[in-house]
This record gives sequence, structure tokens and C-alpha cells, in this order.
Amino acid sequence: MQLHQIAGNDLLLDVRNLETHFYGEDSVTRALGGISFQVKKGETLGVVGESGCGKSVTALSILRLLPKLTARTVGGQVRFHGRDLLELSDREMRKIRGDQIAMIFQEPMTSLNPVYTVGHQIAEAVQIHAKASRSVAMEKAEEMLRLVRIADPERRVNNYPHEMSGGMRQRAMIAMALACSPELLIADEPTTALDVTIQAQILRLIVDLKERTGTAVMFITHDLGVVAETCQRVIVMYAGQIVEQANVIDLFARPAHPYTQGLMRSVPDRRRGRQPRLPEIPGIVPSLREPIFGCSFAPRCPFVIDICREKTPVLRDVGSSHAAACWRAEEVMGA
Amino acid sequence: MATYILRRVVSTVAVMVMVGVFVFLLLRLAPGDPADIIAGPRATPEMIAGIREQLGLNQPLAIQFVHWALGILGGDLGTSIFTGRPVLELISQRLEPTISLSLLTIILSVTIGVSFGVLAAWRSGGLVDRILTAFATLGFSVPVFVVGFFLIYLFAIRIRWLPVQGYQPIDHGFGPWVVHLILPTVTLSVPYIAFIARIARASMLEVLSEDYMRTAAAKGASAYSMLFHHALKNAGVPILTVIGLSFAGLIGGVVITETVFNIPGVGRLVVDAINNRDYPIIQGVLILVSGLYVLINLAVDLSYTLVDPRIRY
Amino acid sequence: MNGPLLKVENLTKHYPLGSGIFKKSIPVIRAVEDVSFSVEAGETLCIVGESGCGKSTVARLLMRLVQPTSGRVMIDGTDIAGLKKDALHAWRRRMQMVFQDPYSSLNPRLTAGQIIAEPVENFERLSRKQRQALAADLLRKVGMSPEMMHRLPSELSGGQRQRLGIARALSLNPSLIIADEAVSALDVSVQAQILNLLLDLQLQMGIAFVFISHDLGVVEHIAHRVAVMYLGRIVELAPSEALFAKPVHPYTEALIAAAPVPDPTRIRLEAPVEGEVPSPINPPSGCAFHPRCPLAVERCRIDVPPLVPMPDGRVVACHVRAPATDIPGRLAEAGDCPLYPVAMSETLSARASRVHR
Amino acid sequence: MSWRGPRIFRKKDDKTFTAALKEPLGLLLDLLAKLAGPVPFMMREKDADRPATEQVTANIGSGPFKFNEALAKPGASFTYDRNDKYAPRKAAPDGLAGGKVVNVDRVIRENIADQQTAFAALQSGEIDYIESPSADLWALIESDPNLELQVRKSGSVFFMRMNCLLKPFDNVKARQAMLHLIDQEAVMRTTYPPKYINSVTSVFGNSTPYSNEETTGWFKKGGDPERAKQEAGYAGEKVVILDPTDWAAADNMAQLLAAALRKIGVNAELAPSDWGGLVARRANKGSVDNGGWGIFITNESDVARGDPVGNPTLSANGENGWYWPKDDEYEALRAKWSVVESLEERKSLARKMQRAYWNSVGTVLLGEALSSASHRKALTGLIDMPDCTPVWNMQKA
Amino acid sequence: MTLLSAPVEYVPTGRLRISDVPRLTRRHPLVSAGSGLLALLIILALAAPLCAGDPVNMDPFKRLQPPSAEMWFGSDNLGRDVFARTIFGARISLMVGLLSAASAAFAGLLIGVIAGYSRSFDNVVMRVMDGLMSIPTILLAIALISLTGPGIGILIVAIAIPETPAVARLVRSVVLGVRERPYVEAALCGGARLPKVLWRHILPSTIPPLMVQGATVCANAIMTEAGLSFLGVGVPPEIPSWGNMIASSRLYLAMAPLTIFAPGICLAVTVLAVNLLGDGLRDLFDPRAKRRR
Repeated sequence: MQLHQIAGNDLLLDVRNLETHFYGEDSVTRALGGISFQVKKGETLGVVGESGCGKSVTALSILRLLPKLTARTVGGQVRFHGRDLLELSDREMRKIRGDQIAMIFQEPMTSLNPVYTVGHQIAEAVQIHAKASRSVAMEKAEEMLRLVRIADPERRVNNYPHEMSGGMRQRAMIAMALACSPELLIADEPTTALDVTIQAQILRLIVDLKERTGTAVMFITHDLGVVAETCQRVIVMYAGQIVEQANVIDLFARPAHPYTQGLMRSVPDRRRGRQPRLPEIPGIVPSLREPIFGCSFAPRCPFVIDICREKTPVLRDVGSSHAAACWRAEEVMGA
Repeated sequence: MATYILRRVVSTVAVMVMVGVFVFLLLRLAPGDPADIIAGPRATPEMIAGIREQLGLNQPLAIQFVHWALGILGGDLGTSIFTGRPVLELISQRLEPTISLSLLTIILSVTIGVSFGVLAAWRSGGLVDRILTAFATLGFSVPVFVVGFFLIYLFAIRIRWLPVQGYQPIDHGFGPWVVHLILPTVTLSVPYIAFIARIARASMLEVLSEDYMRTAAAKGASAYSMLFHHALKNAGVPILTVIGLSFAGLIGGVVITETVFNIPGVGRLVVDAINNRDYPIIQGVLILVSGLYVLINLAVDLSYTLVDPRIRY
Repeated sequence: MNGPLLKVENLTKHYPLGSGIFKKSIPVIRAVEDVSFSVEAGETLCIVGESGCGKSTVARLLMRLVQPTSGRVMIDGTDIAGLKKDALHAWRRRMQMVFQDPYSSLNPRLTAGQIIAEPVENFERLSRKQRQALAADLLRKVGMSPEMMHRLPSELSGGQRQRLGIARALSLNPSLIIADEAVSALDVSVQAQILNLLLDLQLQMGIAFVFISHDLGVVEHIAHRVAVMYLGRIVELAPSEALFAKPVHPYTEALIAAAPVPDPTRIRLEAPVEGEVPSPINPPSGCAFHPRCPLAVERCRIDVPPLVPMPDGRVVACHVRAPATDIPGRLAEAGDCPLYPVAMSETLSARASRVHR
Repeated sequence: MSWRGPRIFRKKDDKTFTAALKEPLGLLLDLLAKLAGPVPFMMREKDADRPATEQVTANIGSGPFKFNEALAKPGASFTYDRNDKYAPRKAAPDGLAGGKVVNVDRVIRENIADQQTAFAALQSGEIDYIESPSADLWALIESDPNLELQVRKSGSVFFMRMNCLLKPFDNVKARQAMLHLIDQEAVMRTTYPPKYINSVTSVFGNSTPYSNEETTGWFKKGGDPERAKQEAGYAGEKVVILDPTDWAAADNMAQLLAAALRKIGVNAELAPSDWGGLVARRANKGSVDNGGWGIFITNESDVARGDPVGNPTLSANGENGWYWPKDDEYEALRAKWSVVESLEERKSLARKMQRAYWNSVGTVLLGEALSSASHRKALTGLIDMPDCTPVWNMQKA
Repeated sequence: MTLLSAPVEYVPTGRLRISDVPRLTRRHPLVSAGSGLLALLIILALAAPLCAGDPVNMDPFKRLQPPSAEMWFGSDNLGRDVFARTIFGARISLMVGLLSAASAAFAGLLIGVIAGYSRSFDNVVMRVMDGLMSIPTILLAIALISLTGPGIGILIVAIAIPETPAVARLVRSVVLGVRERPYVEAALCGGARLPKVLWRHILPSTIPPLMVQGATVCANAIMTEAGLSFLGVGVPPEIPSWGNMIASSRLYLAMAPLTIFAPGICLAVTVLAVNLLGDGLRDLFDPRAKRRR
């Protein structure tokens, strides 16, 4: 069920009840329990949550990059410009990947093919989608390296990944993703593995390029600080569900879901000065192998009441473009 | 790079010397010596002792070794006691068949082995994977000579397509040369196809689970380019290693195949030499083989740089 | 005890690169360069810096997992840097370590009980009952139920495993624990639990911590004093509040500015510092930060700035912000430096970019 | 007895030479025309006059075939081309003599290590002729329409030599007991088909003129193990039987012998090795425990048993003879062999020698296996003679 | 922050209980097929005297008989019962295979661990191993056996020696890898001395790859024994082994095929079983394989 509909024409991606399961030897893990969200053209949507909440699985499900044998998207729709990507044939899907929807990954060390030069790998994207000749594609690669502010791109284009630092490799990844000027860039924890100063440079770069090319960015991260600095709208995920959705200012000002609130408080923050003890979220994330009754956060929630254990809360409006999946969302916002 | 190669070549010589000494002593300790064989079954012990004297076999070991080692340095592997011909000449006569058989076997094993491995990895878990893995395990489980006799029985006797035995030198025309090598090559290749396919499959599976394969998919690369363009080159190092190992193990297999198909190669030469206790031939061949083996290893190590830019010497 | 619990003097570690017989001078990686600091009993000293700055090497040097090239590590006045095997063995009881990756720091084939009790068993024989009692006690100390002692690490969550790591460190009840990125591999919520545990342990048992991290938020929360390292050297060592209130060394300032803060309304600076961390094989001359430093002057390129004491108890290695006075012992006043007018810190923020929303 | 005799031959004219001897040698002609055992080769003086170990490399090619040096691959194959300059005799071929007409251009002698492969090559027509194929293939050769098995009248005699220097075979009773034990047919049938084996009881083989029935009673009664053991006064000594694993026939027989001895309580043990190892161990006179031996099995062509002087296996002169049987009476008789003139005198001498030999039992005969050759039917003109088939006179259809 | 490094080497997932066996066999068909078959062969070999006649008694008169009630597989060229010899042959071939695999594994483990841990010893040992590996297995075996004459003991040594370098190299690489793992450093910090670190922390992780390599060596050993017997230097003739049975009866392929196919098939089945076990163990111990399957 989708709340405040975004006006038809500037709606880029519309995900409805997306459900993905992983099949182990003798267990089925419900990595995504049916999530719905939208991405507007040119918007930066933050997807935040702890490990195992399903944020990366969402991205892989959208691009249908899940491992063939062990995972399958069992339900829902992924409408991109109105076309449902889940229905497309492999050939059609391959046309979209890298051309209209691009993706960058977390580990700069292992996400680039170690035995080919960086230029070659960037050029490959151009050759696949723009059917360009080798030389044209290499020129484009050089141009892209200059766009991502890598020093003397003529030399760097012939470097191998192991001859570049972590930061430079991530810039090359971004160059490769944007080579065919996609409409949507999915960034899965792009700066997590980088040092703080380099992370700042890369975040800056993503924001600048986004404004210049008008690409929508789906920014997946677990770091609330990064979300605050780069995203315009945020969805918070927990145990394969979307528990809260809001624009970034509202989310940080008045979090409407106990999990979001708990997360924000447990991050050491200078403004609150030095407390002796950080507020904790007790317990651990529920296992997604067994079905969950009622609200998945109930066992760890300070606001839990009986209904929470019986009926699963539905994502409902608690303010202008601010939704939360909690029966006592209003009280939480007040706390 | 040059210093690395130099160091490796020096170690090659060291290995050959070590093998030389090891084999020299091993043979001298073995019961029976050429004099017994030359004298023939009806010779009396005294006649045998006489022949041994003339062949200089009862000089102290050290002197014999020094004499032989000096010969080696001068490039002379000594003369065969049994046939009186220089060992180098005997070996060079027998080189062509063994090299032809080994080369064809490696070419066949690598092409089929690698493609089986890649196919099995791509269809991992599926029916194709199970069949190819089963074949690989089976291929590895049947002794070479059983395969050999089976093929002779089937192709040469039953349907008479291919010759049973013998070897036609290549200068007698490419046709007869190949025809005579088909059965032996297939026989010898069966275990190596299995060996290479298993390793190729394992290293391909390893590479296919790497992050950069996901990046390639995210770029919209086709299955073919992901397999043969992105993955195969990364799986190159382990595959090259196994090819190097197969080359080394080949000498053992060649001996049996040459016996089954009556190919006058180095393998057969050595086995006969062992039966006749013809020390110079045994020592000569084993040293050349060990030298060849270490050089093959060096070639394989250097070939790594072609496949993986990260490897520099 | 009179002097500080731990006193490190001019600790240095160089890794030779390759050992070619033909090469004359063997190039060296200067991982740790002339590092000195001290830790009082019950105090938490944090070492902060980006990857490649040598903070982990310092930890491994303190625990003698690696031989130092030169310098002294004094515990209660005894230098353990040079001790040989058996002599070193005795000192192991005083100092223990907690590792970063909960998955690979516990032997997957041993049960929790065996892992925790192993350090004690290295020093004295334990009967089964004694071992189980010790394990139960340690598990309770780190907030886990004693039955967990029969579990294998693979059956526990990341947070629980890290608690086992801490319990193992506590088994010899050391007076100092070195935590090398102990919470970096954990999720935020679990991180909070572990940080609280460490603070509780410090209060109850008076344990000193050398806490190594790259996360400034965590550092600010638990540190009494902070040492900032860059390319093997300490560039600033100061009490935590003073450092975060007013960072003096430009690199510290850039670090704090770069760290993302969970407040969308904050003015976002232009990327505080450009360029990459230089390679440790041939570090830049003089102050290693000068190629990336906005305040760099001619002198920074020539000689290495010494650590100069400042009035508020911190030491800073920067020709611009803390020029070495010619009179030894006299503290450099913050205002002393002509280049450090109060307004200075604004020049950095002056480059704040347009508020992007 | 080495034969480097004084210069006794002198050239009379192009076609004849004379030989002047100090003492009478009835066998001169026989020795010059010998077929088996040490065979005389006629060479030019300068080729003949060199030390025994040095190889004669000169090949003159005066016979029907010339040795093709270029194609020679020692151990693998030797090639002989037709010698056009050779003019054969007018007479018909008779054994190794007579007219040597060559009807083929080239003969290649291929050394095929594996019998199975050789047989398969013969079947598929890649080779035309196999000299003494393995016995197990005889049945197959006979059943194949386009192959022919040529069984010769005589073959090779297998015999067992016991170490007379060591217990238990230093006691002649023990050696005589062995005569009882051996059931010749069982031993031969381990390797050869029944219709191609003959029992052999005479010291001089079956097909030689001197073969006779003197004191061969031992064999006729056949194996009676218990009686054999009491007579020998066997006291449990270990008997080591040398077993050449790379020679099928001797290997089978050694295994059968070991099993038979064990069955009657003799502590028999097999010492397997390849032929090289066997020959080395055989020369060791030491006790069984430090490298010595008890029994070994070997064979030689039946024809060779007709020459007690030339063939060392027929000597019995103790330790410097052929593996040490000692019988002075037999030796005395043997010394007269070359002196005796006529065939009849030699035959009666042979009978006396055989009686002495069987009383001292220098060796135990195991039986004779007829030698054979096989060839494709397309190959005709093969000369039938004992032991070998000359290559000339053959014709390929 | 997603956890940085998933565990590389095998992680035991809880205690192995008998009740797990059905689940495990379904999950790991290769291991169960391989070990089941191997167990069957071992039982067959051990129970040989019960179910088979006397493999050694010869009766030249009953040579090369076709299969009959009395002799299920007929008789060989010396009139011995082929069925009995095949079953007794299982003993020798399995013993040669398992013992040489065990000795190669043990020697390889010892050399590998020492080479993995002390740098100086490492260079010397690796050069010797290279030398040893450069001599072809068959020729080394022939030379060794001709040294002392055929016998099962020397045969096992002759097969084990060429296999040892491969095992040593494998163990060395595992030790070099594990040595850097944090839990080994943690043990050192805890004051554990070298022998305890080696025994408790490093050795256990060499066992899984060793078992996989052991299976391959065992398969090789059985094949090499067959090869050596074919060349006439393998197990002495009167002791029945599949190798020397195949070798000695290859002439009778046409007349009495069972004399060569009975041992041949058994040999292939055994080596297949060992290889299946090897493949299964490799998948069982390689966590990455689990994730992909």
C-alpha cells in the first residue's frame, strides 16, 4: 500500500511489496518481507539499517543480481519508468544494468577486476551500452576519470587496480558507474571501507556529480552521520521491513519509530556532551528464518504494549511525508 | 626479473646435481649390474667378474662418480654399457616420439580439461556439473593401461580404424604420424583431462564468487564475457600451475603408454635400461627429466605474469 | 605505584622491504617513528588515526607480537621491549589485548569456556571444576550467562563473541588492556553495549585502556586523553575535551571536520583536506602532513616539527600552530604564534560551501 | 674352457682352408656348424682380434641382407635391406645352409615389449611375423583365420638347478628326492598348452642324437613327496627359490614349485626380482640368509644339450663350473667327448655319462616346450628348422 | 557496518550427533557415497577368508576355466580362483593405498608444519621437495624397489615418498596462512608457548585439507601400485593384488576376460570411492562451496 503518491511523471523507481528469500540447506531466510518505497528523479534516497536488515538485498533484488542458486525474489514489483524489471528477460535486464541503473559497491579493494586496467574496465561499460569502438570508449574512460577528479588521468587510465589507493579505486568505480550517465545510481556503503578524510572527499564527489548530472542516488549505509550529510529523504530498515520513512530533517528532529530513536541515541554524539553510559538497545536482531508475529522490534522496544506482539504494525502517515510502522508512533515522536 | 631467473636457473642446476647423486647411488646399491646381463644366462660367475673388471664397474664408487660427473660437465652423458652407443645419441633418437606424445597429450588435456572445468563451474550444482564431475572422478580412477588395452581392443581390433601400435616419425608425413598417436594420446590424456577439469572447476568457482564479478554483472556484461573475459583470466594462475604439474607427472604416464602402444620413446628406453641395469642411460635420462621438470616449473611461474599483473619478479 | 603504569619512550619500528643480496641499502617502511606516551592506572588513552598511520603496529609492539626496532616499553619501571621468551612470559599477565574482528579472533574449534580459560592455563594447571568456575565468573563479568561456556564461537552473535574476547583478556586480571579497534566491526547498537561494558569494567576493576580506533565519535565518548597519529608519528596528544573543543594540529582539525555528524542541519564544509595519505616507503620530508596541509610554510618542508608542550597539558608537532620556542621548557602560548590569531580557526570554516539541500 | 686356441687354420685356396690340431677333435665340423649355445662367427682377422668387451661395429654386409645403420634404433628396431650384390647358391635352402634367395626389399626387426600389443599388431596386419609368441596366445593364433602358428619339432628344455654347496641340496639324497617331487606335466602346464609340451628325461634332451633312456627310472614313477622327504633327511632348512617376475614361464614355475614344496612341509620361500636381480643373486655362494639361493629355474634350446663340451650347463666340475654340481666320474667321461671319433662311440659314452649324472643329479629337468613362431598366412616360404627361422626365402603375397 | 571478513576456513557448526547422519548424507551425497562404498570394500577385504576360497592354491590342469559354480570368476593362468584372489587382492591394494596415504600425510604434515613455522628450515626443505618431486614417481619406485627387491613395505615407501612433497607444500601454505590469523596472535598474547600454539591452534586447521589431499594420495597410491605391477616391479607375484592380477592376466583378455576385468573393475570402483570421498570432504570443509551450492 503506497502512501503519499509522488506525481506520475517525475517518479523514477516504484517498488511495491518486494519480497526476497534465501534458500539454505534446510532453512529459508526471509531477507525482505515485502517492502514498498519510491525514488523521484534526481533525488537522494538514504536506506539506513544495521547489518542483516536487508538493505543490500533490496539493491540486488532491484538489479536482479542475487546469486542464482541460493536466492529468489518471490513477490512484488519493481517499476522503473513504469516497466516492471522483474518481468523483463535476461537480455532486456542486461540492457538496463549499467546504462539506466548503475551500482557501486563497498569494498574498493575487491570490486575492481585485478587483471584488467582501470581504463579498460570503464571502457567496457561504454562499449556494451553505447556500442562504441575501443578507442572512443578509452577516451570516454579518460574523460570520466577526469570527472571524478583523479590526478593525471592519461597515466592512471592504464593503471591496474592494485596500483591505486582505496580512495582512487572508489573514484574509478564511480567513473565506471556514471560512464553511461544512468538515471539511478545505487551506492551500497560506498565509503564504509574508507578513511574519514577520504570518505569526506568521496561523499563530496557523489553529491557534486549528482547535482551536475541529475542522477537519482539510492544511498545505502549504516552510518547515520553519512545519511545526515548526503541524503534528502531516508527509509529506515529493520529485519527485512521498512520501519520508518521521512525527509532527513524530520527524521533526525523527531524520529517516529522506537528503533530509529534508539539508534540515534546509541551513537556517541558530541552535542550531548559526555555521558557516562550510552543508551543501549538491548537484545539482538531476530533471526529471519522463523516467521515473526506482530512487530519484529517488539522484544527490544521500550514502548512495547500487547498489540505490538499480536498485530504487525502497518507503515502509516504520522506527519507530512513522514511515515512509521509503529502503533505508538505519535508518542514516540513526543518522547 | 633477470636476477630472479638467474636464481631459478642456478637452483635448477642444483636440483639436477642432487638428482644425479641420488640416482647414481641408488643404482649402484641395486642388486645386479650390467656385467651379469651382458654375460648372458650361461656365463659362469668368473666370466661375469671378468667382464665387470673390463667395464671398470668394480672401481671404488667415488672414482666412478667423479669420472661420470666430469663427463656430464663436458656434455657427455657417458656411453650405454649395453649397446656401446653414447647415451646422448640414444636419448636423442628416442626424444621425438616422447615429445610428440607429451605435447599432444597436454594440448588435448588442457583444451578439453579447461573447457569442462569452466562449463561445470558455470552450471555449478546443475546436471551438467554433476556429469562432468563424475567423468572427471572416473577418468582419474581408471589405470592408464586398462584404458589403453580397452581402446586397442575397440578401435584397432574390432573396428580397425586406427593402428594398434608403432610410431611414424613426423618426417614420414603428418598423416601417419597423427594417426599413430591418436590412441596413445587419448589414453594418456584421460587422467589429465580429469585432473585439469577438477582444478579448473574449483578455481573458476572461487573466482565467480568474487566481488568484481558482481561489478561486471552490474555493468550489464553478458554471461559469455563474464565467464571467458573476466573470470577465466583470474583463474589463470591455478590452471597454469596444474598444467605445470601435469607436465611433470606425464613422464610416469608416458612410460606405461609407450609400453602398451610400443612407442620407442624415452620412457621405454629407461624401463629397458633399468631391466638391463644400464646405469649411464638411467642416470642420463633422469637428470634430463629432472632438469626439464624444474625448467617447466620456471616457465609456469614466469607465465603467471602474463595472466596476473600483480605478480612481478 | 608512583610512576605511570605504562611508559613508552621513542618507540620505532621499520619493516625492511625485500632482502635482495645485490641491493645495497634496503628500502624500509617506517611504520612507527619515535612514538612516546604514558598511561596512568585506570586511565583510557585513545590512539586515533587513519589506516597506515601505525596505530595497530603500536598495539602489536606493546604486546610484543612484533619486535621493536628501537625504543623502550616500561611497565611499572621495567622495560619489556628487549625481554627474551621466558622473561617476557611473566609480564604477559600485566597486559592483555582485545582484537578487532570477533570472527577471526576466536579459535573456531574451541568452546567459549576453553577460549576464556586458556590464558590462565598457560600459567597454572586447572582442574575441570576450577576451569568451569573461572569461565562462569568471567562470563558473568562480561554480561553473559555461564551456560554459554559450552557454545562454539560459530553459534554466537558478533556482540557475544566480542564479549568473549574481553572475557579472555580479563582472565589474567591485567592492569592494562589494549583494544585494537575493538568495536569497529560491530553494528552501532551492539557497539553501544560493548562500550558500556568496557566503561563498567574500568570503573569496577580500575583497568587502564589503550583504545585504538578511527571513529572519533567513539573516541570522544570514552577517552581521557587522545593521541593523534599520522604516518607513524604522534602529531598531537591532548586531554579529550581540550582536543575536541579546539583541535590545534591542522590534521586533527581536518579529522574532526571530516567526521560525519548525525545532524542534517550542520553546515557542510568543503572537503576539509585534499589528496591521499602518502606512501610510508618514502614519506614526504619534514612534517609528513605538509603536502596536504593548508597552513604549510617553507619550514614545514624542511625539518620534522618536534612535539611542543602547550599550556593546557597537550603537546603538538606543528611549526605553524606550535612553534618550538628557543627556550627549552617554556611552554608555547596558544596566542604566541603570530599565525594563530583567534580568528584562524574560522579561515577553515570560511571555505564552507553553499548549504546543499 | 675358453676357446682362444692357437692359430690352427691356414688358407689353402679361395674356397678351402686347412686346420692342424695337436690332439684329435672329432667334433670339429659339428662345432663349426653349431646352431645353439656358443656359436662361432666367421670374421675378418682385424675385426676378430680385439678384447671381448669391445664392440664390433664394422658391418661388411656380405650376406643376403645388409644392416641399415641409419635406421638402427638400439632396443627399438633394426632394419636390414636386401643386399643386391649377393648371389645366392644354386642349392635349395636347408636349415641355415643352402641357397639364400631374398624375395623382400627390407626386413624390420621390431622389439615390441608387450605380447598383447604384438599379437594385436599381427592381427591387424601391421607386422607379419612374431618369433616365439607367448604360449598363452597360441590358442588365439590358431583360432584366427588369417594367422598361422608354426610349431617346431624341438623347443626349449626347462630345468631346475639346485645349489649343491648349501644344505639341504649338498646331500645327493635330497637332490634325488626332488626328482620324485617334479610332475613334469603340471610344471609345464602352468604356462604352455598341453599339446605342445613333451616330458624330457635324458640329460641330452629329446631331439639330439645322444638322447637315451639310461637310469631315467626316477622320472617315470612321477612325484611321491613323502618318500622323497624321508630319504633326504630334510631338517627344515629354508629353501630360497629365485623367481624372475619379468619372465612369465619361469615365474609361474617358481610359484608352482614353491607351493608344491610348502605342501610337503619344506620351508620354501620365493625371492622375486627382475632377471637382472636374479642373475646377480645367483652368483652369490653365501648362505641363504645373506644373499644366497637354493633353487633357480631357467631354460635353453634342446639342440644345445647335444654339446656337453661347448655347453657349460652340462658340466659338473664343482665350484668353477656352471653353478657348482660336482661329479668327478661324469667329468672324466665328459673329457673324452671331444676326443672320441665316431658317432657310435660318442653315443655309448653319452649313456655312461647320463648314468653317472642321474646318480649325482646335478640338475632336474622340468620338461620341453616346443618353440613356435606365428605369421600371417600371406607370408610364405618359411624354412622349417629347429630353434629359429631364417629371414631369407620369405615371400609376402 | 557489515562484518568485515567471513571466516575462511572450516567452522564446525555444533556437535555431530548420530541423529544428524540422515541429514548429513542428504546434504553431502558425495561424502556418504564415497565413505559408504569404501566401508563396504574394507569390510569385504577383512571378511575375505570367510566368503572366498583359497587364493593361493594352484592347479595347472584347471587353467583359465570359465566362471563356474565352484569358481565364480573362473581361474587364472595358474589355475587359481580369480574370485578369491580379487577379494584378497582388495586387502593388499587397500592396505597399500591407505598406508602410503597415511605415511605421506604424516611425513608431509611434519615437514609442512616445521617449514611453515621456521623461515630458515623452510628454504632448505622446499628445495629438497622440489628435487624429490622432479623425479617421476614410477621411475623412483622402480629404482627403490630394485634396490631391495619387491615387497609390500618397500612398495608403500616407494609410493609415499613422491607423494610427500605435495602434502608438505599444502600443509606449509595452510600453516603460513593460519599463523597470521588473529586467534593465533591472541593465544600468543595469552602467554601460550610455541608447542601449545602449534598443537592447539595451528594443527587442527591443517587436518581438513590434509584429509582431502589424503584421499587423492590414496587414489594415486592404488593406481601406482597397479602401474608398478604392470611393469613387473609391484607386489610380489604370489601375494594377490589387483595390480599384479591385471598385469599378469593382460594376455588373456580375449580368452578369460574376467581375469582382468574383475580386478580392473574393483580397482576402478575403489579409486572412484576414494575420489568421491575426497571431493565430498573438500566441499564439506570449504565454507565457500557451501554458500554457493
